[in-house]
Amino acid sequence: MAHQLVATHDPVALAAGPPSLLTTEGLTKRYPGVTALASIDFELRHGEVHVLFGENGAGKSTLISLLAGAQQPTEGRIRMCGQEVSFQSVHDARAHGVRAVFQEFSLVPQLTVEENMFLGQEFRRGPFLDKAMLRRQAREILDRLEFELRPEALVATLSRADQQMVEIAKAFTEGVSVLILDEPTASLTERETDRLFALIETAKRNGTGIVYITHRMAEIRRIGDRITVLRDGRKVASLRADEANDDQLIELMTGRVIDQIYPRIAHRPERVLLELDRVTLANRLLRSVSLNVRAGEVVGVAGLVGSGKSNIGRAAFGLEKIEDGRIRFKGRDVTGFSVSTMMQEGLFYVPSDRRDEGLVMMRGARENMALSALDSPSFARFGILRRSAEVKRASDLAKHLKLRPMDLERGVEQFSGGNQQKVMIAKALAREIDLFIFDEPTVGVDVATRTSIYELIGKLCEAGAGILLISSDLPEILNLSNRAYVMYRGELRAELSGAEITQENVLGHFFERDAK
Amino acid sequence: MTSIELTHLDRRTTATAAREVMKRLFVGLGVLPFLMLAAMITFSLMSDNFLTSRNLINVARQSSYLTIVSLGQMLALISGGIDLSVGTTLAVTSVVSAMAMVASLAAMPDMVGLAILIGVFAGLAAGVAMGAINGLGISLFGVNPFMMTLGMSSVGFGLALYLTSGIPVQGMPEAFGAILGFGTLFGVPVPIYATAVLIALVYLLLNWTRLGRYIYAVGGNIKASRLSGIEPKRTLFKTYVLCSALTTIAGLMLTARLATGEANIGGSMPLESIAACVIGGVSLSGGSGRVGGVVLGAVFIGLVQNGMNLAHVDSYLQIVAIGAILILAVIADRVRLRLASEMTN
Amino acid sequence: MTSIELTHLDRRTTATAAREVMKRLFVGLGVLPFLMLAAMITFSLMSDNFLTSRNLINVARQSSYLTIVSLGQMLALISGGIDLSVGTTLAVTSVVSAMAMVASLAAMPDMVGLAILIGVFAGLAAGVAMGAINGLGISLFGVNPFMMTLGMSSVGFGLALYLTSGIPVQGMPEAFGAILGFGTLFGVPVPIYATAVLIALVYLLLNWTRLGRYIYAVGGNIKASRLSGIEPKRTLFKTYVLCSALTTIAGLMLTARLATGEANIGGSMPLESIAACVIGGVSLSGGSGRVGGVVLGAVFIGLVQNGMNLAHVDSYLQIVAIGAILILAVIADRVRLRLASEMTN
Amino acid sequence: TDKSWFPVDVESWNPPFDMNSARTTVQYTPTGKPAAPLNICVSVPHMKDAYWVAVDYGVTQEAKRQSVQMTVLEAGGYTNLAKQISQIEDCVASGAQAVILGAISADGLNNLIKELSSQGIPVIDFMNGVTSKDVAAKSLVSFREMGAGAGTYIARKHPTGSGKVKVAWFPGPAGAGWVEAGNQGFLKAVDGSDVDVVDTRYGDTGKEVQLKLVEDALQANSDLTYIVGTAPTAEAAIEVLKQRGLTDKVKVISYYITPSIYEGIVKKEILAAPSDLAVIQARIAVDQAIRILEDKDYIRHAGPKLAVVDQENAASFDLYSSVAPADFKPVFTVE
Ligand SMILES: Nc1ncnc2c1ncn2[C@@H]1O[C@H](COP(=O)(O)OP(=O)(O)OP(=O)(O)O)[C@@H](O)[C@H]1O
Ligand SMILES: Nc1ncnc2c1ncn2[C@@H]1O[C@H](COP(=O)(O)OP(=O)(O)OP(=O)(O)O)[C@@H](O)[C@H]1O
Ligand SMILES: [Mg+2]
Ligand SMILES: [Mg+2]
Repeated sequence: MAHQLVATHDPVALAAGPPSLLTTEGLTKRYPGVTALASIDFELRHGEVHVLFGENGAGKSTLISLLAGAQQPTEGRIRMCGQEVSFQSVHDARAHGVRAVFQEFSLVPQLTVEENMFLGQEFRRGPFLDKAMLRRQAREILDRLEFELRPEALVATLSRADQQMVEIAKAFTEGVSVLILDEPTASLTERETDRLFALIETAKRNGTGIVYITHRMAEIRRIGDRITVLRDGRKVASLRADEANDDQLIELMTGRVIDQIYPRIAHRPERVLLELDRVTLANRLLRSVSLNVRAGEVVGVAGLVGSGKSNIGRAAFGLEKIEDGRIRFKGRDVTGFSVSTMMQEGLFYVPSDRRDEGLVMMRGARENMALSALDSPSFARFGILRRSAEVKRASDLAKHLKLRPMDLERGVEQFSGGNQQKVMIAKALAREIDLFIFDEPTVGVDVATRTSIYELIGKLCEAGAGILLISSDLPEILNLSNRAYVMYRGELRAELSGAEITQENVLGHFFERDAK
Repeated sequence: MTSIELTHLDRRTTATAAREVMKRLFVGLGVLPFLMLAAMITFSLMSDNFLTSRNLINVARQSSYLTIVSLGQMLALISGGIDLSVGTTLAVTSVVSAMAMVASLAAMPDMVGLAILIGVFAGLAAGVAMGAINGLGISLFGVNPFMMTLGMSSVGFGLALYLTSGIPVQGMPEAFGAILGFGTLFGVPVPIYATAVLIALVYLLLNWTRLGRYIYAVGGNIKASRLSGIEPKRTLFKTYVLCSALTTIAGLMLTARLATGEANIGGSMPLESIAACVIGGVSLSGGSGRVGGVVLGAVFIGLVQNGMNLAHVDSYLQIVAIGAILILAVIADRVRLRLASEMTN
Repeated sequence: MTSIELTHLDRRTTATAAREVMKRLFVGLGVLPFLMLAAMITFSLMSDNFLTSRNLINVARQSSYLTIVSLGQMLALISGGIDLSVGTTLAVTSVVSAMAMVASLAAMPDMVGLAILIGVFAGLAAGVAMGAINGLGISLFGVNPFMMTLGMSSVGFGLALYLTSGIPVQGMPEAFGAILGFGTLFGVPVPIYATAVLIALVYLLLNWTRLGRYIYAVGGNIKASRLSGIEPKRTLFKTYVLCSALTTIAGLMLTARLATGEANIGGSMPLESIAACVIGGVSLSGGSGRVGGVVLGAVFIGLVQNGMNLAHVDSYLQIVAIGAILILAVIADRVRLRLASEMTN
Repeated sequence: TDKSWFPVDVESWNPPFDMNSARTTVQYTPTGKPAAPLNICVSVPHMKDAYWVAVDYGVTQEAKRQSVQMTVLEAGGYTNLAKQISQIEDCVASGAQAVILGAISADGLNNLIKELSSQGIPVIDFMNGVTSKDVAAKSLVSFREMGAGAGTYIARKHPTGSGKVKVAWFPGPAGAGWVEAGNQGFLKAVDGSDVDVVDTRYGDTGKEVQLKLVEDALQANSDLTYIVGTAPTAEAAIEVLKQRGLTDKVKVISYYITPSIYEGIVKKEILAAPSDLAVIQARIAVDQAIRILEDKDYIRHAGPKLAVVDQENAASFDLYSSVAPADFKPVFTVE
């Protein structure tokens, strides 16, 4: 049934009109144990947005890493405007005007935003760097994107979302003929997303071809011209965006039907578990924030990038120095408690940046899942590990979250982005927890997995756990939360509950009051 | 005609099959066993005395000290650090234990056993104290391990010299050396047994205890381990204490062998132990490394040195050779990894 | 009554203000200037010969060699690597240049200038060759820098010994030493000028050239820099060549000063240069470090050694002291960073 | 250099192995070629400077002359005691019948020596000296005497009452056996004279290290009369003094001799240096080994008379009793 949809595939279509901007023939990439990509024929035309869609581990990032020269194909050919090309490095690809926003960023933490933006294409006067030019260009691009970033800020000090913006800004420099975006909006909010899409439109008009990877159906509909669906490294279909509907796409992607993404969660709010009482952080990234989370409910936290969402979770978990105010958990004052004690108390924070804070990349999935639970008797007695129990628990979790590939000993770095996310969430489930704080839990997670994560959240909630859901993905907040708080510049702007939680209401609080 | 072709075919296939098998072994086992084998063959061709049980036991005993120290070094490396003070720790242990024994023997000449015990404990205390200071500096004050241990190695050496005024400490009880240094059991030297036990213990620690898991985690990603409820400071502190403890044991065994307290031993230990770890597959950026590899690495170094001595290789040449061999070992391992990534269904 | 209170108030405020200023300076300038000052004061109290222009020039000249080598080391460290072969590079340079000079002087006794030139080039060639081999091993074969340079240091040392059999190479033209070694200009020794020039060049390289930027990038995140279209292999290769080039220059200057070619010099250089870098604020995990800090670090080490010698500090004690001071320097810097992070609003 | 080195006057201690027991001067002549082929192992701390190269020259020359098989092993430095032990073990394992030992540590090898002698492998202690009573023979002038040699040379020039002179003293790397021995000898020799040692600076025998120490010593003490120390110290000192125009003011003495030191003495840049006739010591050690293995009678504890080379006797001094010829390359195996 897939083949009927493949319109772009017959040679006649190709022969007609100008040679397409970029085509691949039988592109294949093998990693130890996995064939990430199996003989993909892909076509990108001038001025189109070609969406790559597929489950976690389907091979999307691999495909674009080949197109961008980050890795070399095991087999197959790449043509640009009919000419065969072989990219030995990103350097080569850039020379052909291929520019990519990578899922795992390509930023150097020790360098500033501007230095990162033009890394590999510095401006020079004679043999020396032209720093004035650099500053001007960087400013110009940032303004065009309307990203609130200081060009001289060190990337290391930026939150993941801020870094995402730098990564995007990096791609919007001159001389781009093929623009590749791998889940650029994963941790962005509407505002930045809108700007990005506007720029993509202008790029299209200038004839730039765009490869866009996303897990968000809404985005596909907004900007997609054509869609190529990948499954297990194979191309299952290539179709026009306007003749594809969500259910069809999801079916193509997963091979099964998913009726609804967001589960109905029966909130039964009980005793207050977590309570922040006029909390101000030493670094002033939160200022007198008060909120509470009850057992048996999902509480959302929305807000623009950099509004301090994450810091709420971090503060509750004992990661941030608190200058003023109290934090109570289960009625007990836990202000200034260490992470380990908070965990023993029954609170767990799942961070937003899996690479930086979530996972030990070079260790296996099993070790990562068990790591936070090793102090519980079910995993270790008197410091001696109970490895059989550990293996069992880990494989249960892996099955539950549909880890792909189902190999617990494989280094986490060898999993696809979304599957890494699954491993990180598994960590939270490995031990007894009463209050979960999820910070951007579905960053880079495919629809199917997304659904299962939402179901999981629902189950946890209905089982009586409290859940604080910090997210930049508004629909998530709207559909899952019983109550929602909106953050603005490190302050709590509003608390909404039940029916009040609508897009308008929330967005209304996102921006400056006096702005409207 | 056809038959010939057939045999041809056969040969080719068997040949390729064999190569395939070799390749798989190479990738699976790592490069060291093969280098070891190569060295064995080369040296046994160069000298008839090499492949004698006596010499091999000899090598094993000689390597035991480096092996133990390398185990300690491995812990430091896995935790994402390094210990440049292992050499000095050896020296301090040696000096302190010797002085303590001599002193307590003078105090009570008839209680040799007790004197030895006191000496051993004094040495252990001194050595572990150095580890504890390293640990404190690194975990509490967040001093970079390289600098902390480099500084401590200087401090310790100075103290050892100061204690002995540079002159070896003599007059230790014969028994000490007789047992720990030269004793044999079923023809196998005691140090080898000791080493075997320690290897087993470190293996258990790393693979079957929480602390071991934490050491890997902290070395792999300290932020992530903090967010997993681990307290990296504690883990790091314990790591350096353990590292020094192992080194100290090596120091005691060495002292027993030398029968004197020497401030001037262990100079080459830090770099040699790190080398042993690295060619044993330990990552200098932390988070990964296996006991087996390190042991092989240490023994390999010992084996090469011994072999070159037996083969009467010029000393100057030996210096060149050992360097070259270390580099080649690492290169070979890189090749192995490439093969591994190629060898995919 | 009130007036008194007022003055009280004033005093308090001025005091706090002063403290505030100190704090800002401390955070801004880094810890070294203060340590330097402290050392200066201490030593000038302990010995009247210390704070003489003559001795300070003396210190500056003595430190110039370590400074230059540390600059090279810094490049390696920023690129995320390390160079343990700087010591051997010094030795090789010294030996080769000396032998070349002596040989060519023997060949044409009347052309001293040419002989010197030949010697210098031979030395440079030999030293840079070592760097190139390091670079190749590290970039092309992906050998870990620690092992690569450790191995090379052994190889180089062996060769240097083989060339000289450990006996100093004598009979270099007086002129060479007279200029590069002992020459002065306006009362300031030539080596100091040379060092100043090299400092300036390295500063330019790191802050105003693309290569410099790339060295930081590769050291900061090699994967990211590859994804940004940089080719890390090239950058790394260049880095190690530059590192060895700097070291070689130091080697030539040292040879000129010693007036002999020595295989036994530079033993303490690797660790000392790394120490200078680290207390100068260079990160051992790569990606960050400034020229100014490194220079201060190197001079500080030289200053402390000189000061302790002039103050007749007992040798054993010196060994202890230098270690302790290094550690304290790093701790002080940690404290500074804490202050800094507090000071961000 | 081919001219035969014997007979030479040597001192012999009786009872042996005790530096304090009575010395008698005897003429030493080696035995003839051994009947059976012999295999001897020589272990030295390192081969990184002229002193030990001279030793190597001595043992290997003698081995060639007597056509015995020989392996020379160097441990790579005075911090590698464990390595020296391993090397000797290896050497014996590869079939050496006798071991000539230049010990890294005076006591650290006693166990090994006992073990070897119990296996019937004689150990000849040369150059550095060990405290073990199990050695078969000694052929050495201890570094204590070298230090003393340098010390007495100055002390004689400045007996008590002749006016104080200041000396800066650079014994070598702290903790090394020979350094501490030399230090004791030197200090003992000068005490009770008008020589006062105003500065004692340990440091590696790298010339650049010693250079620094000398410079600092000159800064610290404006009125030095003598700089006494290792060969690299003396070589470095010459350069510094030249540059500072102090050559006539400050005298330089090395406490052992090397080719460059000898040259310095001839050029009148260095005042004097004691020689322990390293080459002769080495040759005697080899001869002792041969005699023991052939069980002929031998002098159990011999050592050449210490000679002090100064600007007067330099010309007449037989250099090759103390250093290797300039063109000599270290030999590690003699077949
Ligand atoms: N470095 C690697 N080594 C081994 N296998 C890898 C490596 N990188 C990716 N893979 C495997 O290749 C397959 C495709 O990975 P890829 O990252 O392309 O998936 P993806 O479509 O981008 O998924 P996601 O939507 O989660 O990003 C996965 O099975 C993954 O496990
Ligand atoms: N370690 C840090 N150092 C300096 N600034 C930081 C750090 N972490 C976060 N910030 C900044 O603090 C502000 C709030 O960070 P936080 O991550 O809580 O915001 P957020 O609402 O979660 O935004 P995001 O969507 O990026 O997570 C942001 O401007 C961020 O750049
Ligand atoms: Mg991906
Ligand atoms: Mg966040």
